[in-house]
Amino acid sequence: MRRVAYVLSAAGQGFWRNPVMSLASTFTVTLMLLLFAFFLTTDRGLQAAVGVLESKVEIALFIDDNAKVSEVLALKARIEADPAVSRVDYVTKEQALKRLQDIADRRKDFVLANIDGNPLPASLEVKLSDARQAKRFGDELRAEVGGGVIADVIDNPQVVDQLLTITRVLSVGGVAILAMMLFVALFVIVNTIRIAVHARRDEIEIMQLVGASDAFVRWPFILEGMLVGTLGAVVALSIVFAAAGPVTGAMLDFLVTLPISLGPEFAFQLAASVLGVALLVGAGGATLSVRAHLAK
Amino acid sequence: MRRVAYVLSAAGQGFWRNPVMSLASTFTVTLMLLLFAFFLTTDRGLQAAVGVLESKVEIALFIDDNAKVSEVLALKARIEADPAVSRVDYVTKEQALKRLQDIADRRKDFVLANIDGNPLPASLEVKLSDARQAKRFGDELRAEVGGGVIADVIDNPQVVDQLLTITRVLSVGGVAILAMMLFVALFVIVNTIRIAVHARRDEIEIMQLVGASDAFVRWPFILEGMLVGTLGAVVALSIVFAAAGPVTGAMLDFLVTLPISLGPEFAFQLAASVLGVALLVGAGGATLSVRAHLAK
Amino acid sequence: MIALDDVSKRYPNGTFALRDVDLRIDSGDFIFLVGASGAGKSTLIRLLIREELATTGRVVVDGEDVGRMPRSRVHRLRRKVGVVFQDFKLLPRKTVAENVAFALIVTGHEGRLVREETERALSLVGLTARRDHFPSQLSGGEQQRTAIARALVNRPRILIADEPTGNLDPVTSWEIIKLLTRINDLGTTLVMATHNAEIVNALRRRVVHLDHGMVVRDEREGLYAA
Amino acid sequence: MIALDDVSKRYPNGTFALRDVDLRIDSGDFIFLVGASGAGKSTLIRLLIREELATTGRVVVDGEDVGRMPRSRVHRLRRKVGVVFQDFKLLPRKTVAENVAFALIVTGHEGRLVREETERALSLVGLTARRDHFPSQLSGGEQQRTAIARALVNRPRILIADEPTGNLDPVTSWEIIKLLTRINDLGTTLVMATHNAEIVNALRRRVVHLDHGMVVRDEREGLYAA
Ligand SMILES: Nc1ncnc2c1ncn2[C@@H]1O[C@H](COP(=O)(O)OP(=O)(O)OP(=O)(O)O)[C@@H](O)[C@H]1O
Ligand SMILES: Nc1ncnc2c1ncn2[C@@H]1O[C@H](COP(=O)(O)OP(=O)(O)OP(=O)(O)O)[C@@H](O)[C@H]1O
Ligand SMILES: [Mg+2]
Ligand SMILES: [Mg+2]
Repeated sequence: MRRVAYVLSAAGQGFWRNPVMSLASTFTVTLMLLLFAFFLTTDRGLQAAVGVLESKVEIALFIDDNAKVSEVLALKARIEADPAVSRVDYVTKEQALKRLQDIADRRKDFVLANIDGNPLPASLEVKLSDARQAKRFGDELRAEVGGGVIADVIDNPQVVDQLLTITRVLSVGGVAILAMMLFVALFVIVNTIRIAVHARRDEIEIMQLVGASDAFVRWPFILEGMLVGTLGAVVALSIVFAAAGPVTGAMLDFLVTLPISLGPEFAFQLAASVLGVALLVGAGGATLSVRAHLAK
Repeated sequence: MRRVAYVLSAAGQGFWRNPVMSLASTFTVTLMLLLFAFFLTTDRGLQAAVGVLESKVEIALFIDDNAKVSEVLALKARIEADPAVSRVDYVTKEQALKRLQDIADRRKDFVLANIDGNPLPASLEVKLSDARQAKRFGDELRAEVGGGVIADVIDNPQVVDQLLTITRVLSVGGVAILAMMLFVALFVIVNTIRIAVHARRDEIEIMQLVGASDAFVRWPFILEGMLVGTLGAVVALSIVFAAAGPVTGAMLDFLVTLPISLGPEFAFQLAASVLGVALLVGAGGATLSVRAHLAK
Repeated sequence: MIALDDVSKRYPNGTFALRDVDLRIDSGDFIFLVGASGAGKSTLIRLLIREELATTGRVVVDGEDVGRMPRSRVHRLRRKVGVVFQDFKLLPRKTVAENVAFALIVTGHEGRLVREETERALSLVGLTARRDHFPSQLSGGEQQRTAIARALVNRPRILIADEPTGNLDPVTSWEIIKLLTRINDLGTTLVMATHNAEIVNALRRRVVHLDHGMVVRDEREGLYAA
Repeated sequence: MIALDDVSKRYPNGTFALRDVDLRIDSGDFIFLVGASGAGKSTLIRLLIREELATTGRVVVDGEDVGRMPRSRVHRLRRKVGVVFQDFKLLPRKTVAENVAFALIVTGHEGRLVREETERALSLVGLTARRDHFPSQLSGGEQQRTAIARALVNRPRILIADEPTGNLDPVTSWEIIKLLTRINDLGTTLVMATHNAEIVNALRRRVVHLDHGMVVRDEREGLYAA
């Protein structure tokens, strides 16, 4: 017990009796954690945006006029069972004609001549949950064209392709940036603590000369590193949560067509990961640097 | 002359006789500069992508069948004079019909009945250089509908709206991130150098006690800071330029629909800004921290 | 208790600080280490607590071969040996009392005992009034006395003092020497490197004289100079 | 040359280090500052070079009021005064030669002159062989001699030495004292804080005795103790 009390008070002393160094380290840690939180949040936001965009990917299956209702329903059930599919809608011949007329009414470049009967086929409109499966899915069904049920398969047009390219870049890029940021943040924090410990190598040496074991020397430094990490995390999270409200508001105004918002569950995850990273890196950085001095 | 030689050699000594500290600082500076270069490049890339995407924004004006050729040409000239417009194409009635037939051939959901004559109007297709002007521009022309020349104004559909939202977010966000990164990078570098100088406050004090003027104490530290900055910049730029080839290749593979590449001019700008930032911050950080110790 | 067998020490930069030193110090001995500046006194002391390793030869302290000892046992050796360092080696961010208490805390002592023993050691060297000063707030002699208090606070079996009176006035010096003599009388082995001829000549204890790293004289009841 | 008028020094933590000190030192004087550990000798020296400011009273060095001097002139004062600090204050990342040369370089000297004067000072204190060592590679006495060499290398008009022989053997001590006496004979004002009674008694110069921050004795041709 007393031992623990000693280690804690020694860590506190180390921090407070060297305020310039400790506060500079804490500030650096805060900034790196802010960056980390920022990218974690952006990455989540991007993933959500990618989800929204990808859910718009659609494939249309035209149904042979001679297909039986039971065949169509079986096809629908089969498609619905595919894990890449999020939703299937049946569009009757009448609905299709109505749509065409609506389009023609809105766009002057299509003029419908008098139509005898209904030349349009019925269709199944498939929304995919995973846009990257679109090609595989379309190809599979296209193989069935002419089999008596599916008359044709139409993929979404090229604009969606562009959307997908962008979202894919964003999401892969987001993960890459996140990984890079994580590495940079960790490294900078470790480096900062290493410099701070290095500046106190004389102290470490004296402690050893007076008979302190390695563990005895190491623990106060490790705790001090964790203290720096924790303080940094607390400051960073305070800033993040204070800024969250206004920023989300501004984003929602801005992103009317892509309404994304991250819930309280994410806030908790964010706080936990920032704190976890801070503690781990604070303790790890201090351990590494003290060890380097102890080994000698 | 000798004075300069002394300052230079003292700066070099300060760096090399304290290698752990100097290398840790240099490494931190390198990482922050890498981040800075990365965001500068990303920001440029995003701006280019936004340009590409925005150039796709189009507005179609349908021409009244009774309009005179001179009126149409006057309208075209007027539109071309608008600074938001990048290009105007005249599409004749025949070209429009041909297009409709092409679409009908590709899409089974449009069936063209026998057409008597050509019901399609001629049109002007306007490409905007500044997509944010699309609404203003469209509204202005829409006010002229029914005036004998313009039969109707059609904006691009909602998919382009989404594209625009994304690109706008990316470009505003890019600038915001760039500013934030710059701040963080500068601050971390200043902090690192401050810690390194703080660790040597005893040296500064001794120099002063032996009769060194403030300037005499300050200059070697400032130069040492610049040395750290320069080394960091050189390492960071080496990494950036070594990685540039492969990364650009991968990006081009990936971004087939958005071919963006940054030229040698940008490489020069990048190198200049990274080096400039490094020198400024190295010198500034050292000056600030030495001054803090001198003032006492 | 302490034995050096044919010990030489060459520092990495090439300086020979000790050459073929043979020395045997029995439990309870009181020995003065004398010699000109740079003769190797501090180096010899560093070898005893493995602050440095001998280049050749064997250093034995309390039955253990100091050079062959695994790193993980070094701190135990150092706890048995109280050292007053020539440059004091005080922890700059701990107060006088904390510096002294530190030597007790590292050995696992706690609470009241630490406080009591610390106060006892501080009053022995006359520093009770300075207990809450930081080293930078002490005079040279006060720093030296803090180092002395730390070295003896945990009643080590071996006490080594490297020039412990260099910053003390004669009166205080004599008080410290009387204190060390008393501690030696109670059985503690004492090694003291010093330039203080007056003290050496007055006490007439064993004198080991180093010159350029070699033992040139080893006398019972010796004088500072031959 | 040096005048203290009714000077008191109270450190921020409340310790009174000097009380109502009046002292006048003429150009070319040689004065010993004696007194027990903690009496205020080093504090008095710190006031002379404005390492600390007097709490009350006036300190005049070479005609200038040290306490009122603008910060930008302090370095000029310090160049006129060579100081051997009690804790040496060597630059850890400069070699012996570089440490000594530093005192010349700050005054704007350059090149060959710096090298020659540095070697002269090093040979005066007997450290030529150690010129390329770093302070951490020196014995205590060698560090002290480096500090002495640095203090006298630019032939200052005032030389202040705080316990300059604390880590030196008697022979080396006497050589240093003879050196300082010679320098004083050439006109340099000399202030030396010391605990070395033998030297004070042998030289019989002016002795200023401090006790708890007060001047209790000021004798021409004095002895270490009254
Ligand atoms: N920075 C400081 N803050 C607080 N008290 C101090 C400070 N420096 C010195 N003191 C106190 O002032 C008193 C005088 O100190 P000073 O160093 O002048 O003594 P000294 O005569 O040089 O002693 P010694 O012979 O031991 O070197 C001492 O009691 C010391 O504790
Ligand atoms: N770390 C080191 N690296 C290189 N040489 C060293 C080192 N430490 C000491 N020396 C050299 O070894 C020699 C002996 O040094 P030591 O400190 O043992 O002398 P000493 O007898 O204690 O002298 P003093 O009385 O001046 O303290 C000296 O010449 C010194 O220059
Ligand atoms: Mg020694
Ligand atoms: Mg003193």
